[in-house]
Amino acid sequence: MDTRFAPEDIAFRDEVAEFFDSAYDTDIEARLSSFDAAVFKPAIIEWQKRLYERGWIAPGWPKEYGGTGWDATKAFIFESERASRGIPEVIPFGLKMVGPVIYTFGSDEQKERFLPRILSSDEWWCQGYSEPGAGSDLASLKTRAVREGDEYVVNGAKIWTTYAQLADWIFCLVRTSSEGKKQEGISFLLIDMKSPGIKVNPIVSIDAKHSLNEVEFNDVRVPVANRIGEENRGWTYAKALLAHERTAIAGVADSKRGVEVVRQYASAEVNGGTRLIDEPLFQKRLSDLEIELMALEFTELRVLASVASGDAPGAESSMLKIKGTEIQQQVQELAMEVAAYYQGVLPGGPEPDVLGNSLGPKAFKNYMYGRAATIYGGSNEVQRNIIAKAVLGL
Amino acid sequence: MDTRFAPEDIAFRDEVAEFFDSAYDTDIEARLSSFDAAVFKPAIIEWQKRLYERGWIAPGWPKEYGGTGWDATKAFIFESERASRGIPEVIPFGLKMVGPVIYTFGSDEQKERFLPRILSSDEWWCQGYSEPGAGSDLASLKTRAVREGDEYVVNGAKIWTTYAQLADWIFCLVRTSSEGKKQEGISFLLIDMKSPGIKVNPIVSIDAKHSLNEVEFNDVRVPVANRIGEENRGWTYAKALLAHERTAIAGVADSKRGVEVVRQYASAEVNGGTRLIDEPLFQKRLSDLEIELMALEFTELRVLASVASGDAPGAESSMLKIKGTEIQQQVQELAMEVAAYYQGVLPGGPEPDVLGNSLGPKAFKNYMYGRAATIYGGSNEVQRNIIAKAVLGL
Amino acid sequence: MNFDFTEEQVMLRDSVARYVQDDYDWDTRVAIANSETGMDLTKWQTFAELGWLSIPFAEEHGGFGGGAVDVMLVMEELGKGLVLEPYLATVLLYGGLLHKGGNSELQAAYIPAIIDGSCLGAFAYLERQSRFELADVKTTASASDGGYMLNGEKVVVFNGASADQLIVSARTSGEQSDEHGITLFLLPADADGIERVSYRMMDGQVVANIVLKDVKVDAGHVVGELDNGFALMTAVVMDANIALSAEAIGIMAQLNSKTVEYTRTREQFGVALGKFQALQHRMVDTFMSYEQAKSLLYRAVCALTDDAEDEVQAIHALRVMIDKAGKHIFGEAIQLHGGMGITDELDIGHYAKRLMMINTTFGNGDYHQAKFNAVRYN
Amino acid sequence: MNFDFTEEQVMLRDSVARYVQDDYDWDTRVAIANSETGMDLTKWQTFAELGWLSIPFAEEHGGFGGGAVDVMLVMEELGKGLVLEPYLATVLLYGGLLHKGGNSELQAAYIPAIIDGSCLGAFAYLERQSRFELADVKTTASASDGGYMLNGEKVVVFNGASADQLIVSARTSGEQSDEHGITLFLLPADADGIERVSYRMMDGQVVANIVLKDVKVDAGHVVGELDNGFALMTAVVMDANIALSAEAIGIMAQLNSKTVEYTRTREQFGVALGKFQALQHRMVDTFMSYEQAKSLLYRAVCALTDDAEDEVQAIHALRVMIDKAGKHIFGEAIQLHGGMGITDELDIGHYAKRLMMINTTFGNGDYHQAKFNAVRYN
Repeated sequence: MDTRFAPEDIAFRDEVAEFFDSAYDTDIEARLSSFDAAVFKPAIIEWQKRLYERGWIAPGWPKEYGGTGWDATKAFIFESERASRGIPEVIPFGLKMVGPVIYTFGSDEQKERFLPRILSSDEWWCQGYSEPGAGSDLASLKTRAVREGDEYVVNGAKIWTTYAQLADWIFCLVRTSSEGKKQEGISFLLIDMKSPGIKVNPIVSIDAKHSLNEVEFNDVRVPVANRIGEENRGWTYAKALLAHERTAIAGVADSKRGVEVVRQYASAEVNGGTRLIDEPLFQKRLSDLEIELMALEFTELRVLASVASGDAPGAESSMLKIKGTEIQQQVQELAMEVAAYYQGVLPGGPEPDVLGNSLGPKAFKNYMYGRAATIYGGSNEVQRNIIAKAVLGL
Repeated sequence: MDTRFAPEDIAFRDEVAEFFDSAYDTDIEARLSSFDAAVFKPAIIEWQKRLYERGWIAPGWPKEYGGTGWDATKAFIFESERASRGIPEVIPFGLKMVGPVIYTFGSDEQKERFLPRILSSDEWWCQGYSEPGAGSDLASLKTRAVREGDEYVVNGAKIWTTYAQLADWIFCLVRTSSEGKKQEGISFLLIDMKSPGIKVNPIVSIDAKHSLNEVEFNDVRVPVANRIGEENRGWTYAKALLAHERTAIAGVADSKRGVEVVRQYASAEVNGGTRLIDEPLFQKRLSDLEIELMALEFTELRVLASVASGDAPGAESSMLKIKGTEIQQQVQELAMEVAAYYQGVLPGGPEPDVLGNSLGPKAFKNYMYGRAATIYGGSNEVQRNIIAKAVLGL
Repeated sequence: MNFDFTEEQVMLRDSVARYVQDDYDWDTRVAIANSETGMDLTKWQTFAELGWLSIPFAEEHGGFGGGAVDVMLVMEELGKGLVLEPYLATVLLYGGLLHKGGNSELQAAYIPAIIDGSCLGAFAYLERQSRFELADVKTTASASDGGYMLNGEKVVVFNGASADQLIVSARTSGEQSDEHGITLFLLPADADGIERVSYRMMDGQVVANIVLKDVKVDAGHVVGELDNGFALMTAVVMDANIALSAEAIGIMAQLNSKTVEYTRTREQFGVALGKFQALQHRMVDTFMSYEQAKSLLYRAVCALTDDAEDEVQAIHALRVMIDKAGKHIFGEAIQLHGGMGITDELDIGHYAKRLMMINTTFGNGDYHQAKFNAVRYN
Repeated sequence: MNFDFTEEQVMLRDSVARYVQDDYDWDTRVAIANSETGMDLTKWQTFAELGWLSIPFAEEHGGFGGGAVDVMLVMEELGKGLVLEPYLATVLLYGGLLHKGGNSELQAAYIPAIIDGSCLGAFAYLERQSRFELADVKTTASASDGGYMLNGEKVVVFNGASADQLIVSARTSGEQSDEHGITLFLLPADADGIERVSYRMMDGQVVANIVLKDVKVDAGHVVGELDNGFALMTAVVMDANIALSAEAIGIMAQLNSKTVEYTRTREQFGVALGKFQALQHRMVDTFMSYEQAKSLLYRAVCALTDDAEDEVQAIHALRVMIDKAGKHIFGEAIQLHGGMGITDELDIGHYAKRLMMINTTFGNGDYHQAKFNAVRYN
């Protein structure tokens, strides 16, 4: 048992730090944090291209497909260095979701067609899993794909699709058969968002912003060549991806950064002559959280180490998802407490110097949108069901 | 809306206080807190007789049967004055459980035979509801009573019977028919503990003491005249009693006393020069609890007020049971925290002056036996089911 | 000892409840929240006609002479509808200060205009640095020409954008955080030297930052005593804490019943959500949180009415519980509504946001718990 | 970075696990707990033969030269069996002080007797008034005849009743709570002037209060430096905190798996308890509590092994989590076992009691959280 970094790890850390410090400049930082898609979309692509050119866009991918081939330690170091600077994660739909499905289950043609443009961020992906009315019961999906010659004709609707309005492609679970269990008869399709018959309806979310959408499919024609793997086996491919997604969702490094921001503001915030960071009740709240986070960091490392030694991420990833999102929400809540009256200020209101506060709108946005974390990616209730069954055998 | 005491209530409070201050002397106090049944049983009877002679043994009973006829305010005052002095509650099995069943559903002969001796504490009662293997599923009981002429022949076993080893009588739910739903076919019997065929097997509980028992019935003959009400209707009588029991179980006044004891000890306990009562983390723990208790006190008053105005104690009593027992356990836990190392000292060990502490063994006993409160009287899980169904309509 | 309401109180409650149900439905509320001022003056006029604006004031000024119970009942029902009009700011804060502290000329001159709905008011107490400490006041009022000259800045002033009249806390002596030396001044919101920057908060209300530059106030417009404004504002804020808690209770009732209703009808895995035992038990817990919070509301109202010695403790305890129960209840409401819970379209998120604003107004849970601890254990 | 154990460590762990399973079954454990001394010396001798008593000591004294990982593995498995023999008191506290602070003569004279099982030891640090503060020492040691004379009282001394040798903290200078001025003394438990009152604790162990009246100790029996005993005892207690936490982790593992197993077989309302979703979710939560606590155990062990700068924080954090997770886990274990959970007969309650004793030893959760906060935020 040893958590010390080897000398080559330390050298790697320095290399990563150096890259981030120069590549993540104040210009890109400002554009990335804009609320305007016309500003942040090109900024995201530009930032991801910098990572791509450095060869670091896909730490989780195998080397042969353009991944880094890092071990768990290096991946951990990279994440820590990224998050500690407040650098946002890459948009996950291509790089963390559909990419691994394509290189694991896709045909050679699909790999050749799609993987390079995912890596280079030249194509923006979104995810079509959830459906109106289905909620956490993913497998009950009703969007139907009927085979006609070399094409499927797709009809139905997907919901909660993040950034569908910006995407070039969508990966979808669709029903190709209604026989057998509901998990059977599902296929995994890659669909061009420019296809006729696709309509994107915006959903304004609780943070008063538009990032979610409903995507309607009306007689959308999709080449059979865009199906991943076999017909009616899509659930299997999706499940492999879900465990992967849940591991990524723990967000330990980002929560650590969030705690750091809370600490900074709480050190500046004064109430009746006492700094907030010195208030015992605040300290308790903060250390309750920090201690859970210290634990979760090692829980994640333990899971990663076991994955690295060959185990597939199993039901343990459900734990990372539950604890990770709960802690994340608590960090966001604490930022709201620090912001006090200003927690209610909406993003896009007066500038901080006029307002008297810069934490408020940021805290509001993170907190509000963060409510979704315990709901999406398989709600935390569903994750608890998974653990009860798969780990506890109940 | 008014919670002030009227002048006659204040006079009543003084009267109660005066009685308790003189009747509850140090001699009876010491004997009541003994761990030895040979000491505490006569002490309990003696103490209850003092209440009886004062006319205050049965505040909840109607006047015609020997009750006090108090309104909710007077009952509240009486409870507060009792608990604030650390005076134990009366043994509930006769006075709070079977008594109300007898005066509500019993025959005139039964009322005449049993009620006076319950009031005078000349007969000690215990409760035969739970059965080995049945747990919270009370209605699944298997103890069977077969009619033979003017008698029932009872066979089976009851468990968790508090003080069965001290009791003269037991009230039992027994199965008299196996037709229909399991709630049907149950009868309510009063059984003399001296009947041939009754065997009491002690159960040592987690506090290392013997108060619980298993009671076996082997061909025990019970006169039909000892059945309450109709055959096969026992569940109805028992249910009425259960709601009553749950209201009584909230124990607000006793929890307030418990908090007071915690405060006293925490004011004397010093850690590194700081009194425990001044430690911010301890204060938070204590005030979390006190605030919940302040609320529960009014929740109970609200329920009592609605009962007084004619509503039967319904599913709200389940809430009093859940919150009351949860808070009670938290008070007991806090006492353990205050006792620190001494929390582990067993009752009956060295005297406090030798030991260095007087809180330890008391805290241990209360805490340990207190674990049962969320389990008995219908477990808190069952109470939550009741509220979900009866109050929320789920 | 009883928890009954008088016939008059029941009528008042039912009148507000009926109005909210019939004339303040969700679409109406959304339209008001999206309007420039975040309120509807015609609604306000109706409130006046229904007599709600007169409740806490003395009969000699045309008031209803109501007490804490009446205010509680009104606020609870307004909370159920997420009513946006500035009852707290105008009637309870601005009006409360005049009622409790104004001299008879000020009362006679300004209270009737509150009651008839012609004057909106605001209380400007918060400053950039003051967080939850009412005594942390840097705005100055210096004697000048037999009156005073005010300089400084107030932030997040509820109803600050629409108010016709302001009461402003300013320092007439003492150091930044001294309780002594604070004086309250009544002045028109369009007085010379006042600049307002307004912005909308998450709960739909429009607030303002107010900069005061050499603003003149004459000596007759001091509300309460010179240098002793702190006690007056504390008293009014303590009352407001109960009123805000009542509003929160109304909101929690809505969140709980809407969530139970949603899970009763919404199916997943072929079963209504409300049939899942794990969710049932969680909804029982939110039900109990609501009942416990309501009990402390009653306790605080009774303590205030009875002038009980534990009044201050009861109010701090109430605010601690409102914070705790509120977070518990809106957290579960959003979670159990799933994806729908995080849309702007559904009312759930808006109820949550109003609870969050309440929980930060006049101190959050930690603040009130620290005060409770200080009073009780020190 | 890896979480693997060496082959040697795996063998050690398996050896303890096998012993506990085969030779320390529940009936055996109950009999030992009910015996007068609350331990079994023949078992202890087996521990010696298996080499467990030698683990933390240097090879030059016949030790195994093991580290924190080895101790963790042993304690975790001992915890699973609720083993009563005084490993903590003799090997980790008494032995730990000698190992870390004894001069070479003392080490050579006393460590071999620990390793071969012939000497039981105890560390007498606690006093009536000291609660969790190691520096709160009123027992005095005054210079006398080239040695020292000890007077005072120590309470709740683990293994105090059976120990052959004691190490006692006493004040050689300074005031009651000063860290400076504390000296540790090694002395036979039957020295003249020592009186012991022994009593049994809830977890079955027999402890003692020890009164010292003019007890003579020669100068060569000072462990560590004169007046500087505090740093030494703190270092040993910090190690012991990790070891106790490992024991707690073993206990929690047992409680969780026994509870899951019970609910899988026990039926109510015609269904296995484990099929009720509300209970399933609660057992998932206890599972996660266990995993989180285990992670902090690993973190603290790694910090200790690596001599990391956040070692002290990691240990305090660990103890906070052990307290929290422990209460959560044993609380649910008792509750889900229903009536059976509150019997003395079932093992569940005994696991709970040992966790409770651990949670109060060297500071409870609040104590460690206050220390954590002080280190981290001040």
